[in-house]
Amino acid sequence: MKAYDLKLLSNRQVSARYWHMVVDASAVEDNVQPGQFFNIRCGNTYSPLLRRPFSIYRINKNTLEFLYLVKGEGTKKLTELEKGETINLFGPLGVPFSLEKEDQTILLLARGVGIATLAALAQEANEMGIKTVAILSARTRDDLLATEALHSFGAEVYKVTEEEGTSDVENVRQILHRILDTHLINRLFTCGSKRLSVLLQGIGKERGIPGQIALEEHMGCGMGVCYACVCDIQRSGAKHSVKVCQDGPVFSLEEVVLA
Amino acid sequence: MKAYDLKLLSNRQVSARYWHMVVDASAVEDNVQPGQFFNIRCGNTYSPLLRRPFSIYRINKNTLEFLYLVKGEGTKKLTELEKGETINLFGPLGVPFSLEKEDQTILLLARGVGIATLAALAQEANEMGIKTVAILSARTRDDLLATEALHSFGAEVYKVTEEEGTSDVENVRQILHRILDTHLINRLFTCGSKRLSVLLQGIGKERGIPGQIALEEHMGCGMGVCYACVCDIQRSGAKHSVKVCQDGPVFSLEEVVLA
Amino acid sequence: MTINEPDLTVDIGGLELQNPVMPASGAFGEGMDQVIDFNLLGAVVPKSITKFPRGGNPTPRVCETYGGMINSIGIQSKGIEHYLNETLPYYRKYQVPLISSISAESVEEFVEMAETIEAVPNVAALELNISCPNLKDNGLAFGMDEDITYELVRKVRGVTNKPILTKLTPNVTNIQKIALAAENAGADALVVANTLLSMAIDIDTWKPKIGNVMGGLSGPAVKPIIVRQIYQVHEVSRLPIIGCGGVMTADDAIEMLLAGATAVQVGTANFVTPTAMIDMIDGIRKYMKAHDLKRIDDIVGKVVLTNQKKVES
Amino acid sequence: MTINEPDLTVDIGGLELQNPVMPASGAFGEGMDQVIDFNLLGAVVPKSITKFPRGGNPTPRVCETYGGMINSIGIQSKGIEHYLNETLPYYRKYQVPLISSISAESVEEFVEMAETIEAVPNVAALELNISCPNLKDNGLAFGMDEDITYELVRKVRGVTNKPILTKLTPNVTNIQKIALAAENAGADALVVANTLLSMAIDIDTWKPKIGNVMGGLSGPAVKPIIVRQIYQVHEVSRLPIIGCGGVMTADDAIEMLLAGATAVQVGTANFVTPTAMIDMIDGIRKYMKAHDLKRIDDIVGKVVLTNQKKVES
Ligand SMILES: Cc1cc2nc3c(=O)[nH]c(=O)nc-3n(C[C@H](O)[C@H](O)[C@H](O)COP(=O)(O)OP(=O)(O)OC[C@H]3O[C@@H](n4cnc5c(N)ncnc54)[C@H](O)[C@@H]3O)c2cc1C
Ligand SMILES: Cc1cc2nc3c(=O)[nH]c(=O)nc-3n(C[C@H](O)[C@H](O)[C@H](O)COP(=O)(O)OP(=O)(O)OC[C@H]3O[C@@H](n4cnc5c(N)ncnc54)[C@H](O)[C@@H]3O)c2cc1C
Ligand SMILES: Cc1cc2nc3c(=O)[nH]c(=O)nc-3n(C[C@H](O)[C@H](O)[C@H](O)COP(=O)(O)O)c2cc1C
Ligand SMILES: Cc1cc2nc3c(=O)[nH]c(=O)nc-3n(C[C@H](O)[C@H](O)[C@H](O)COP(=O)(O)O)c2cc1C
Ligand code: FES
Ligand code: FES
Repeated sequence: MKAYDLKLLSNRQVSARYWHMVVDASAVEDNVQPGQFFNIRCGNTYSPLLRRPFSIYRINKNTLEFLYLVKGEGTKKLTELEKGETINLFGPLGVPFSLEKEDQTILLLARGVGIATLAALAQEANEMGIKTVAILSARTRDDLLATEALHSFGAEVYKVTEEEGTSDVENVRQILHRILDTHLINRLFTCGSKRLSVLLQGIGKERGIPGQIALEEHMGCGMGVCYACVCDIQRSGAKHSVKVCQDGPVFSLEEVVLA
Repeated sequence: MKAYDLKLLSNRQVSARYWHMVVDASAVEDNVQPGQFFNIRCGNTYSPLLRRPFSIYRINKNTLEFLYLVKGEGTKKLTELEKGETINLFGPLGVPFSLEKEDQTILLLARGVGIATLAALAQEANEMGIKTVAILSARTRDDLLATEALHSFGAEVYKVTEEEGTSDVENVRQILHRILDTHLINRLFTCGSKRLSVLLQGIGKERGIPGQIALEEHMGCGMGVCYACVCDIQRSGAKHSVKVCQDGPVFSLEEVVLA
Repeated sequence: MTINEPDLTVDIGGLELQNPVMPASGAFGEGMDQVIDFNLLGAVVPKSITKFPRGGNPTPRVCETYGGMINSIGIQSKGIEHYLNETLPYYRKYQVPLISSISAESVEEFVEMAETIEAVPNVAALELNISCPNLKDNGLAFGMDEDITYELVRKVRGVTNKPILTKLTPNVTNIQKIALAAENAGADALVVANTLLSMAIDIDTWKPKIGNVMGGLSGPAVKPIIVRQIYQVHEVSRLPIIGCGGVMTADDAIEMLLAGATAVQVGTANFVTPTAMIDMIDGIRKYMKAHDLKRIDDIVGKVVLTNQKKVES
Repeated sequence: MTINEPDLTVDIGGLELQNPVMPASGAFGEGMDQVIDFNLLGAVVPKSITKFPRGGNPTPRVCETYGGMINSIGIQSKGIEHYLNETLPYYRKYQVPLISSISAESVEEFVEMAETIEAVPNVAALELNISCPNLKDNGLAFGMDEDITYELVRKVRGVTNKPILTKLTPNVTNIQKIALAAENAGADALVVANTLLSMAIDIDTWKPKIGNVMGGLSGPAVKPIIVRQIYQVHEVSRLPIIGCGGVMTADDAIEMLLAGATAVQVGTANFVTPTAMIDMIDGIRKYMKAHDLKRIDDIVGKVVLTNQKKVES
């Protein structure tokens, strides 16, 4: 991990609420892996003061891509940055997803910006010859951004949205069971929705399929020193406090406490 | 006075330390006069928080011009604004210079940014058929910005600079006396230097020539409510506290206390 | 279809205001009448007045810090005579209530000034500025002491029937105690709060950026401290609170109302945006419509603490 | 031609530091060793430790305000056992002094912890965190009371020969009195100061932005308040002061030195710029060269007050 001043190669709006950003990452020394994130300085003033964490959306040879939802002051400032400008990214941070060579097929359940986080994993799975089945959930069809990217990684994609009235938990449960009944899924991955994570955690337990989840929490330092970003893990019968930025953001789906 | 959102028609560097800005002033309802100023918001964040006061450098039919020295955060932010962007100017504020129809020749003694303040006066004098003799003082020749503008107003211009070793008070005193000996000067005007103002105040008293001075002080409100910008005036034997933003920035040179 | 306009009126210790937005003393004055219509405000609050004329402090009297400004004006004042003869008559043309902020050097002087003003019909309420950092005493102010606050308010209460607003200082260990002292002594409302005693030094000249060395911090930087103090005072006192410190927008005003304020005072924002108070009143109205809120009371102190497991710090 | 490098060393109550820049407790930790070389710092200060393991407060534990951040972590801690067995041994590989910040629920617990740490050779000094806003008592802290501060420091003094740094809270009416209480009780240095108790409310959800309702404000917004407190403490106390609160750059550090600090602690800046402390040390060195200053002492408390006519406020 390191704070890098990287050149913005592109930063453009891709839907009503989402933007896509590409930076020149040739200076990044560390190996960047799916599930990890960068803590990004949005502008160069003290307003916003804190960095904002963003998952890596796509990892390429000399570039990194991020997909972000415009939410508040920080992400708004990000949209103001233009191609050619410099942006300060601190990372890569956190524990990545882990795939096993033996995995044949994995299932991704992503909602909203969680799609960005899981897209990088689908890319890696594809490179490892692992097949991906993905359920993407979003408010509108317009927000289902990474569909094409996922298709290009050979993923089988199911889409549900509020707009179409298909994104309720009950419907997702049925789709999940249908997939699990018809595919031999080795590993589950989820990101972006508490309700869907609870659902997947339950089904994973029922069916004995291990899973991983990428969590979000408000962060101070992003490097494990401030204890801002804690959550609870249930392990060997006891609750443990862990840090999302350092011990995560990827945790075992079985262990995470989704209270 | 009013806070106007005006369009920036031009904002460019004119020397190592100075910038020149032109705004579309067709929306400005009030009559703008030399010596008055606008309190300008530098950017649209709370950093800098307070507005910055700038004299009007040139008053044209539909535009206003400002000449500013890049000093600290506020003026630095100003330089970042680009043509076509909107800038918020509060004004016109303060009491202007006053010329009398009977005046035949006036003398301006300006130093640094004070040149900007007095340039608008030379313009008005020219329009009223009054001749201007100006002594301009600056650190470098590069900083003697309005010379051409003054020439175009028919002014007789004397220039002194540190660079050339001609700007010491003694030399300016000699130039002043030479001018006053050879011209019939009706009124003295000064801005931009405490030392030179003290000099001119003395000579004005000696020779019984009335004068006016434009003062600077750190401001809060710019509209006479906060009492940040006070200075002292000596009138009928007693000291009075006055507000630079409202009672000034132009004061009688005889009355101002230059302690 | 008639849209029900929300009701913005508030009651400050018996004083009915048409809306909860008024200027903070010292950051408002006659000069502003060219920029905003005073009749649209909840109230007008001229600069704190002292008994005798005062010259105020050396310049520079203001400087900037990140997201804030420090001021040390020193309550420059033309004295109460001038106030009675010039300032108050000027405001007679406006229909909104006028609140007189008074500042004094001793309890007795406060009482004397309150008595003088009691006789003036167009003063709707008194604001006791017991909170200006008093540099004579290393920044100490009357409002830093519970007992003095009690005594001062009690004695003023004895000579006036006008509502008494007590303006607290934020520079205290326990603002709840001071608030209760003022309440028990008979104050009708509390202004929370004045400026935070501060200092800035120019690292080129090594001089303080304020002529008087220290001064009071205001502006966006202080808002979270003031919101906390409003919340704390609202926890213990039944008096209406006027939030003051860093209110720049309608959103800031609403945050203070949620914390427990019934109204807000606006200072620094007037310098940044001369129409800030008017914009704020519009903004509050829009917010109430959007959230289907009928009265200001539907917001006051309504911060939601349920589901908030209070864990020891 | 050899350029005379300025001497950045400082003496903090007998503790010699190679430069005046160290981390603020709670905003620094082992994870940062990948970003900066700890051996370049004046000292290392791990997060405040408590006697027993503590879970800390509900999330969100941090939020932003204009130019600042509020935190209410709740001193999540693995307890002193873990500290002795894991944390301190980790730091053994560094040559710079380690300052142990301790936090406790009672005077006795402070004493007990100080005794335990007294026995550890690689702890160079103790920092008493008597200032964390203690929400059990509505934000009150040990450091808000002169007598408790005196008693606490006195008792700790009785059990340790290590330099005692007392970290004051800024949330007090009179920081000079608390500083003197600590000095008289035997403290060797004062950290001025901890965070300012604050609150922020989300006007969409009406919930506090901090899980624990209130928290401590840090960052650029608070600097002018802290500079003032450093100046005030320096006026009355002979102890070295470590300035803390809003130091983001070398310029901020120098401003605090001018006000009277001998060193600074850096918290929030580490989150914004992980290399902030190293940049700051370089910046101070450059400033000293540019101004031909030989030693840090040439800056400490050197704010220029002459020509500053002190007029009553
Ligand atoms: C590990 C991780 C990976 C993430 N990856 C992505 C991504 O790839 N794309 C994307 O659009 N978003 C992602 N997020 C969420 C993103 O960090 C927030 O949306 C962003 O910080 C909002 O900043 P803001 O200033 O626009 O919004 P505001 O709401 O104004 O932010 C205010 C404060 O709250 C914090 N905050 C707000 N929402 C969140 C959140 N969901 N998680 C953590 N902190 C939050 C901000 O960091 C900031 O400190 C990720 C979050 C985490 C923790
Ligand atoms: C009536 C008046 C007219 C002026 N006209 C011009 C002009 O035409 N061109 C020009 O270049 N400058 C002019 N100035 C000075 C100009 O206002 C300052 O240079 C400017 O405010 C500096 O801002 P900054 O943020 O760049 O500098 P900083 O030094 O960072 O400013 C910090 C603070 O100090 C105040 N300040 C600093 N210097 C001055 C000063 N000399 N006078 C008043 N406040 C100051 C700023 O307003 C700000 O609040 C005028 C000042 C006044 C009072
Ligand atoms: C320039 C200036 C002058 C002030 N003068 C007074 C005053 O005379 N009396 C008073 O009670 N408060 C005075 N204050 C404090 C304000 O009334 C208000 O409490 C403070 O500025 C915080 O509010 P703000 O952040 O909205 O500015 C003054 C503030 C400023 C900025
Ligand atoms: C996330 C966080 C955690 C903190 N934890 C502690 C702590 O455990 N003990 C302590 O004495 N101060 C703690 N502080 C306060 C800092 O040490 C410091 O006093 C404060 O942040 C002001 O400095 P800054 O503006 O440089 O951040 C913490 C601050 C932050 C931001
Ligand atoms: S954000 Fe600081 S520990 Fe995770
Ligand atoms: S700047 Fe406020 S009175 Fe002049």
